[in-house]
Amino acid sequence: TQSTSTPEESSAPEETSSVGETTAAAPAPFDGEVSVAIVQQSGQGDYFQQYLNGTRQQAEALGMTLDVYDAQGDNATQATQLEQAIASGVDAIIVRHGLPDTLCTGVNDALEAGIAVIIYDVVIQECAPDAVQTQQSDALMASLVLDQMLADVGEGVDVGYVNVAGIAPLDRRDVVWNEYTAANGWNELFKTGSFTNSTATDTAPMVTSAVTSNPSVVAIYAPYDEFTKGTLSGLEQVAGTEDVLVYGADISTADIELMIADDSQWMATGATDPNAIGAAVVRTLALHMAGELDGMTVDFPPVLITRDMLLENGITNMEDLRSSIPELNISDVSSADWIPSVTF
Amino acid sequence: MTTTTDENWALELDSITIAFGANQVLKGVDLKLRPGSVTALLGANGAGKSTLIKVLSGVYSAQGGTVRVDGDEVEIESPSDASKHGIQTVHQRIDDSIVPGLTVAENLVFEEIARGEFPAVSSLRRLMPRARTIASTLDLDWDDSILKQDVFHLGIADCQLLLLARALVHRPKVLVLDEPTSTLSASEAERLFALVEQLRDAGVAILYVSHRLSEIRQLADTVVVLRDGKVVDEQAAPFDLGVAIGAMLGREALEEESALQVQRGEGTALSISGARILDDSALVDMDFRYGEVTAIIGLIGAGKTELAQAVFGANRLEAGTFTLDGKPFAPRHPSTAVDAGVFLVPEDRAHEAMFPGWSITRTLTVPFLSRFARLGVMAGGAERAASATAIEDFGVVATGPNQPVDALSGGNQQKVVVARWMAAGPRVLILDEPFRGVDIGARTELSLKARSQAADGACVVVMLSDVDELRQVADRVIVLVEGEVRLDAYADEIDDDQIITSMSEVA
Amino acid sequence: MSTQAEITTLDRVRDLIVKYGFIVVTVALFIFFAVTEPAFATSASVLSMLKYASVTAILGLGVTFSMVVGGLDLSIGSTAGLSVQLAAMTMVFYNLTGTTAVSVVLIGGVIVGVMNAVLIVVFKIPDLLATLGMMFVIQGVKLIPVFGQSVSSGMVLPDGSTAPGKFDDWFLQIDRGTLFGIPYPVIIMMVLVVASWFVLSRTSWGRKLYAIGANPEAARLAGVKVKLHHGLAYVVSAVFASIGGIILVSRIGQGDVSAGSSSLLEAVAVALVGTSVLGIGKPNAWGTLLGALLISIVLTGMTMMGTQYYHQDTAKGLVLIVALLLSYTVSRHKNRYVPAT
Amino acid sequence: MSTQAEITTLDRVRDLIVKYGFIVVTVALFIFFAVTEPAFATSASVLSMLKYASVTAILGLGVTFSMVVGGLDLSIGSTAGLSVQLAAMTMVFYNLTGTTAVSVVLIGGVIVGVMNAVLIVVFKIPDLLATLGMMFVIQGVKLIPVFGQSVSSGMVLPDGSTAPGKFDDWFLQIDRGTLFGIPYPVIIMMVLVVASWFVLSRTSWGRKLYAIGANPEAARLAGVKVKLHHGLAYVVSAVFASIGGIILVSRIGQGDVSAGSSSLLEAVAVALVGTSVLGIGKPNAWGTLLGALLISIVLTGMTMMGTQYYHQDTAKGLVLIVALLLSYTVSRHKNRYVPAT
Ligand SMILES: Nc1ncnc2c1ncn2[C@@H]1O[C@H](COP(=O)(O)OP(=O)(O)OP(=O)(O)O)[C@@H](O)[C@H]1O
Ligand SMILES: Nc1ncnc2c1ncn2[C@@H]1O[C@H](COP(=O)(O)OP(=O)(O)OP(=O)(O)O)[C@@H](O)[C@H]1O
Ligand SMILES: [Mg+2]
Ligand SMILES: [Mg+2]
Repeated sequence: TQSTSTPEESSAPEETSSVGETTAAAPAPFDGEVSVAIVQQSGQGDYFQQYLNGTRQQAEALGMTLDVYDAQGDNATQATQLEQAIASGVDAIIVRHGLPDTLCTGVNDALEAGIAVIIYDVVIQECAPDAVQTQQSDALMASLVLDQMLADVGEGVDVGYVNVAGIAPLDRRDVVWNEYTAANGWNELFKTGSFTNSTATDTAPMVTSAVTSNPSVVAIYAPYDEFTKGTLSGLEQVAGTEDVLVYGADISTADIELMIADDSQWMATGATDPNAIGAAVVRTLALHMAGELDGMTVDFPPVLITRDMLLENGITNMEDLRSSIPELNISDVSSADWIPSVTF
Repeated sequence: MTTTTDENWALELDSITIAFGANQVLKGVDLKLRPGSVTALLGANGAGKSTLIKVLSGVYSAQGGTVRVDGDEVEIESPSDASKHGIQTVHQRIDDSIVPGLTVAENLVFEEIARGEFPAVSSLRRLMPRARTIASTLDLDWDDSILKQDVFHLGIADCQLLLLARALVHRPKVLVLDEPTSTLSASEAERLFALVEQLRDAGVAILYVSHRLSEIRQLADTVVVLRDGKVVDEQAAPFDLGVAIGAMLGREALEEESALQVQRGEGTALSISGARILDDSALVDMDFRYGEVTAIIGLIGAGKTELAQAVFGANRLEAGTFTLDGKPFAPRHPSTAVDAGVFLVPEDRAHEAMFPGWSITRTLTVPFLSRFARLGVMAGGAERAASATAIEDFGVVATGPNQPVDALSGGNQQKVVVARWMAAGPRVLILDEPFRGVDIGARTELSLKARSQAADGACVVVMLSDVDELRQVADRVIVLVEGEVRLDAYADEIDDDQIITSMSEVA
Repeated sequence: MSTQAEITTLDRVRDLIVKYGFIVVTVALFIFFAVTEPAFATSASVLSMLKYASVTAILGLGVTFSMVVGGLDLSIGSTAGLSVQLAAMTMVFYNLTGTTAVSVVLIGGVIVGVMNAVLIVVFKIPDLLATLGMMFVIQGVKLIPVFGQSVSSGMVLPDGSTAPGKFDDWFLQIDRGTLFGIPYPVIIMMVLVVASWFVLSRTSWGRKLYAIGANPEAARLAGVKVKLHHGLAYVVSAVFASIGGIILVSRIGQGDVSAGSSSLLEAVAVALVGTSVLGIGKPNAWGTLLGALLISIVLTGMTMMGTQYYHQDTAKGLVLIVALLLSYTVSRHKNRYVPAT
Repeated sequence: MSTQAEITTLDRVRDLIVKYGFIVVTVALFIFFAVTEPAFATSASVLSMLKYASVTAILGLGVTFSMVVGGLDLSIGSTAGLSVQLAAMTMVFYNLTGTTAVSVVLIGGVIVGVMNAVLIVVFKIPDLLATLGMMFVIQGVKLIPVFGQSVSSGMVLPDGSTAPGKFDDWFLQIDRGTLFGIPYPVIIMMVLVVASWFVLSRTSWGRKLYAIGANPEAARLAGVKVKLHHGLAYVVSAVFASIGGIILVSRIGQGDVSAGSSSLLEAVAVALVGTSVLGIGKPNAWGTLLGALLISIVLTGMTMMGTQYYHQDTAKGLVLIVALLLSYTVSRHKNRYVPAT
C-alpha cells in the first residue's frame, strides 16, 4: 500500500498547514510502522475532501500509512468496504459517517480482529462500546446559529426550514430546531429540501416555490451548506425576498464567498473546520492506540461564524478564517507531547 | 357439425371479409380447395392475396365469413389454431418468419418449440435430430456446422428453403405458399415444384400464390383470380390465362413480350475491367452502353448484387476498375455514384429502400434533397409536386403523396422505389431484381419505363434470374455464372434455351 | 380508394386526441395548481418555472438529436457537469474572462461529441454502450483537474497559492439577467427549441438525420453519408449539453462537483415523452419542450402545496405514465399497423 | 455452401478473439492488482469482491432478461430500493419475521413486474418509457409509508410511539452468513447465474424469449404468445431486483432511503457489457456475471491503491470502453447479423 506522501495520492489540495514540534519520543506502536484505513460513507464535496485532507496530513505527520475506502454515498458499499479494510489487515480503522446498523457488525468484527476502531459521527456506542466515538457537536452547532437568528429576527415570526429527515447529523440539528421553534413561537410555514447527489441544484427550485407561496417568512434555517446554497439561489429567483435572512451550517471557501457577497442573505453559520476535525480524529486514534486516551468519546466543538465578522476581518477564504479564529484548529484537542499536531 | 356438400373439400372459405380501419381489403371471398390438387391464386399487387392467406393462417382473424376444414366449421384465431387444423403456411416475407440470433437448427424446429411440442428443457444437441429430419424433407444438404450456425449466415434463398421445409415436415392437410419462388433460383424452384407435385399426389390441398405464369401453367389444377378483395375468375385446367390476366388487371392482357423492339445503343457509358466479383471467381470485363437495356441474368449467388453494389459504391470488389464516359470511376460511397448519375434500385426494397412509416413523397426525395432545398431549407411545395408527378407517371395506386409507403402493396412499393431513381434522370441505372413480388401489370409498366429511359439515352442495367422477365425488358443479355461472364449477346440473336443452358453450366 | 380516404380521416380524428391529449394534461395541471395555489400563476413564478425547465429542456433537445438518428446519448448529464467544472476552472484557476470560459466549454462539448461519434460510427460500438462508457469516464475525468472539489474563488490550490480569479459578473448574468423581464435561460431555451425544430423538420439535414434513424442501410443506399451525420448528431447533442452546463454553472455561481448528474434521467424522460406528444411518434423539439414544461409545472405546483420531495417523484412518474397511456393506448392502432406485402 | 463454410471458419477465428479478449482484460487486471497490492489476492478480499459483485450481478441478470426480449428495464434500481423499504417496514414497523419480510419483498417484486408488463404489452408503451415512468413512481412511492425516513429499530413514529420491531438475526445472516466459508450472497448470485443461463439457452422458454427480442413478428407467426412471455420477462426482471434488494437491506441492516438508486446504471452497464463478452453478441447470463466481476475487481483494486473516488469512475468507464472496443471493433462483422427490424 502506498503511503500518503506519494504525489498522486495527495492530489487533494493541501491547505497550507504547519506541523507542530514534538517534545517527546513516540510510544508503541508509533515507534514502528502503523497502517490505518478510513472507511468513509462519501468523499464527494468540499467538506469531505477537506476532512480527508486533514486526516491525511495528520496521519502523515504521525508516519502512518493511510488507505481510503470511499462508498460514494452508498451504504451497502460502505459495509462491504469495511470488510475489505479488515481483510487488508490494517492496524486501525477510521469509520466516518454511515448508518449505525450497517456498520455495527463490521466494527465489532474489526475489534475482534484486534484492530483499533475510531468512529466519527455514527451513533454506535451501545452496539460497539469498544470503539472510540467522536463527533462534532451538532446540537451546539445548531443552537449557536439559532441563538444568533433569535437575536436577529426575534420571537413569534414566520420562518422557513430546509432539511430532510433520516440523516444522523441533520436529525440531531432537527431536534434543536424544533426546540427553538417551540420555545420562541416561531411559525414554520414550510419545510422543504431535497437530499440528492446534486442537493444544492435540486433544492433551489423547491425553495423558490415554497417562498413564492409563503412570502411572509423573514428567516430560513438551512442546517447543511448544500441546503444553504440551494436556499440562496432559490431566493434569488423570487423578487421581494431580498431581506429574508438565511442561517446555515458548515463552512468552506466556497461558502465564505457566498456569505461575503454583496447583500448576501446568509447571516450566520455554525461550523467546524473539516481539516481540523479530520486531523483531530487521527490524533484521538493515536492516543487511543498508545493507550493514553481517557474515555471513549471525544466531541469537537463548533464555532459561530457571522457575515459581519467575516466582513470586518476581510476574510475571503478558509486560511483567513483560521488565522482569525484559531479555535477552529482545535489543535489542543487530543494532543500530546509526542504528537506533532497539524494546524491549518 | 358437418355440412352437406356434394364433394368433400379440404378447405372451404365462405364470404371472408376483413378490413383494416375503413380499408375493406377482403370483400367476401369464397374459395374451395380440393384435396390432392393445386389451386393457384392470381391477383394484382394489393388484390388481397397475402391478407387472405394471413386470415387462413390465423395471423389476422376474419371479421366475417366462415372457414371449414374437411367440412367442419373451425375458428382460426391464432397461428397455432391453423396448424392444429393442418393448415401450414409459408408467408411471402421471409424476414417475418426467420429468427436471427437463433441457430439454423433452432429455426427449423421453431414452430414446434413455439407450440411446446418440445420438452421444456432441451439442449441444442437434443434439437439436432429433429432439425436434420426437417432439413431432409427438402433434402437440403446441410451438415451440422451449418445447422449450428446463426441463421443470419444463410442466404435469402436458403432462408426460403428453411421455411418451406418447416412447413412441409408437418404433412399438412392444406399447404399455403405465398410467392415461394420469388427468391429461388431455377434449380431450387424445380426442386420445390417436384415436392409440391409429390405432396399433391399424397392428397394435400395446396394454395399457391405466384406472379409467374410459367409456374402456374406447370403446377396448377385450378386458377382463382382475386381482384380488389373479391374472386373475379375461376378456371379449371386447361386455362385461358389471357382471360385470367384480363380479369386480374381489369383490362386486356398486354402485348406479347416478343413484340419487343430490340434497340442497339452506342457509346460506352460504363466499362468494368479486371473485376473479381465473388471471392475466387476469375476476372471479368464488361461494357454497358447508352441507349439500351442490358440484362445480367444468373442464378442466386451468381454475384449480381455484388456487382451492382460495387458499381454503386455500396461495397468494394477484391479487384477491378470502372470507367464512366472514359474517365476513371471509383465510387467510395453511394453518394459519389449518385452525384455521377449512377443509380441503383436495390434488391430488397423493405431493408434497402424503404423507411418505416415514411410517406411516398419523403421516400422519393431522400437521395436528391439538395434539389428540393434552398440553402438547406426544404421547399415543401416543389417536393410534393415532384412526388405527385411521379405517382402519376408510374401509376402508383395510393391515396396520395402522403400515404406511408409501407401501407402500399408490394408492386406499388416497388414502383415508388423505382420511380425515385428514374424520375431523377440517371446516366446509368441499375435495377437489382426489380420484378420481385411484382404483378404482371406493374412488371410491364416498369419494363416499359426502363426501355423508354434507355430510348431517351440512359444506360439501363437489370439484374434478373428469370428468362420471361428478361424477354420483356432486355435488349442485350449477359449471363453471369459464379461471378463470371458466360454469354454476352443481343436478345434477338439468341433463344431462351441458349440462355438457360449457359446459365446452368458450371466451370 | 375512397375506403383509404376514410382511413386517413379516421386517423386524423385519432391524431387529434393523441396530439392534444398530452397538452390537455399539461394545461389541466397548470389550471389546477393556479386555482389551488394563488401564488402559482403569478408571472414571477411562471418565469421561474420556465427558467427551471430551461436546463432540462436544453439537455432534452440534445438527447432528442441523438434519438433522431436512432441512438440515445447517456453522456449528456456528465457532459453538462464537465462544462460546469471547465467554466469554473477557466475563470477561477486561470483568471480568464467569461467569454473565454464559454468558448472553452463549447469546445469541450465538441470534443466530447466527437469522441462519442468516433466510438459509435468508427468503432461500431452501439450508441447506448458507447455513451454509457463515456458517461462514467467524463464523470471521473471532470473532477481530476479540480481535485474533486467545488471550484470557488479564493480557494487554495495544491501549491498553497490562492486561486487568482473569480466568476465574471457578465457570466453570472447568463442565468440571472433578463431581457424585457424574460430571463436569458428562457430565451436561450426558446431559441434552441425553435432552431432544433427548424433544423429537424424543415431542412435537408434534418431529413437525413431522420432517415438514418428510420433505416440506416436504406439511407446509405440513397447516398446519405450515414456515418458523418450520425456522428454530427452526437456533436450537436454534446454541444447542447454544454450550453445547459453553462446555464447551470452561472446559476450555482461556482463549480459544483455534483451538478448535472441528476439531469440525465430527467432529460431522457422529457425527450422520450416528447416523442409521444403532438402525435408525431418520433423525437421532436416541441415535444421535448412540452415534456420539460410539464415536469417543471408538476414540481413547482407540488412544492407550493407543501408536499414532501418524495411525493414529487411519484407525481412525476404518474404524470409521465398517464401522458404515455393517453398517447400510446389511444393511438395504439397506428402502432399495430403491420404492412403486408 | 462452400463459401458459407469458409465464412464460419473465419468467424470462429474472430470469435476466439472476441470471446477471450474480454476475459483477458479481466484476468490481466486481476493479476495486475494482485501483484501491486499484496492484500488484493487474499481469499478474504477475493470473497468480499465477489460479495460486492453479487448485487450488481443479480440486478444485471434482471436487466438481461428484459434485454433478451428486446427491451430494457430502467425500474430495476428503484425496485431494489423498494424491497429495502418493504423488508425494513415489515420487520421494524409490524414486528414480523424475516421470512415474512422476504415473502413480502418478493410479492412486491412480482407486483412491480406485472405493472411493467401491463404498461408494456397491454398498453403498448415502449419498454424504455414504461419502465422509466415506473422508476420515478416507485422511487416516490417507496418513501411514503416510511415518511421519507430510513427505517431503523427503535425509531420514533409520527404518532410519537416507538417502532416495535427489529431486524431478524436470521435475516441479517442473508448477507453476513457463509456456507463452507462462502458468503450466501455469492452463492445466491451463482445459483441465479446458472439458473438464468440454463433457462435462457437450454429451454424452450428461453428460445421463445430470444425470438421475441430478435423478431417478434416471426415469433407471433410461429404461434408464440408474444405478449405473455414479453411480460413474464419483466416479472422475472423485477423479482431479480427484489432479490438484490433483500441482500442490500440485509447488508445495510436498516431501511435506507437511497439504497438501490446507484445500482441502476451499473446493472445496465454490466448487462450491456455482458452482451459483448464470450462473443455471444446477445444478452446472456455469464456475460453479465463477468461484467459485474470486472467492475468489482477494478473498484476494489483501485480503492486498495488508495486512488480518489473520481479516478474510479474514470477507470470504470475506460475499462468498459476498452472491453467494448475489443468486442465490437474486432468482431465488427458480427453486427451485420443483427436483425434489421
Ligand atoms: N395490416 C394492414 N393494415 C392496413 N392495410 C393493409 C394491411 N395489410 C395489407 N393492407 C392493405 O391491403 C391490401 C392488400 O394487401 P396484400 O398484401 O394482401 O396484397 P397482395 O395481393 O398480397 O399484393 P402483392 O402481390 O404485392 O403481395 C393493400 O392495399 C394493403 O395496403
Ligand atoms: N442476405 C444474405 N445474407 C447472407 N448471404 C447472402 C445474402 N444474400 C445473398 N447472399 C449470398 O451472397 C452470394 C451472392 O449473393 P447475390 O445476392 O449477389 O447473388 P445474386 O447473383 O445477386 O442472386 P440474387 O440477387 O438472386 O440473390 C450468394 O452466395 C448468396 O447466397
Ligand atoms: Mg402478397
Ligand atoms: Mg442479388
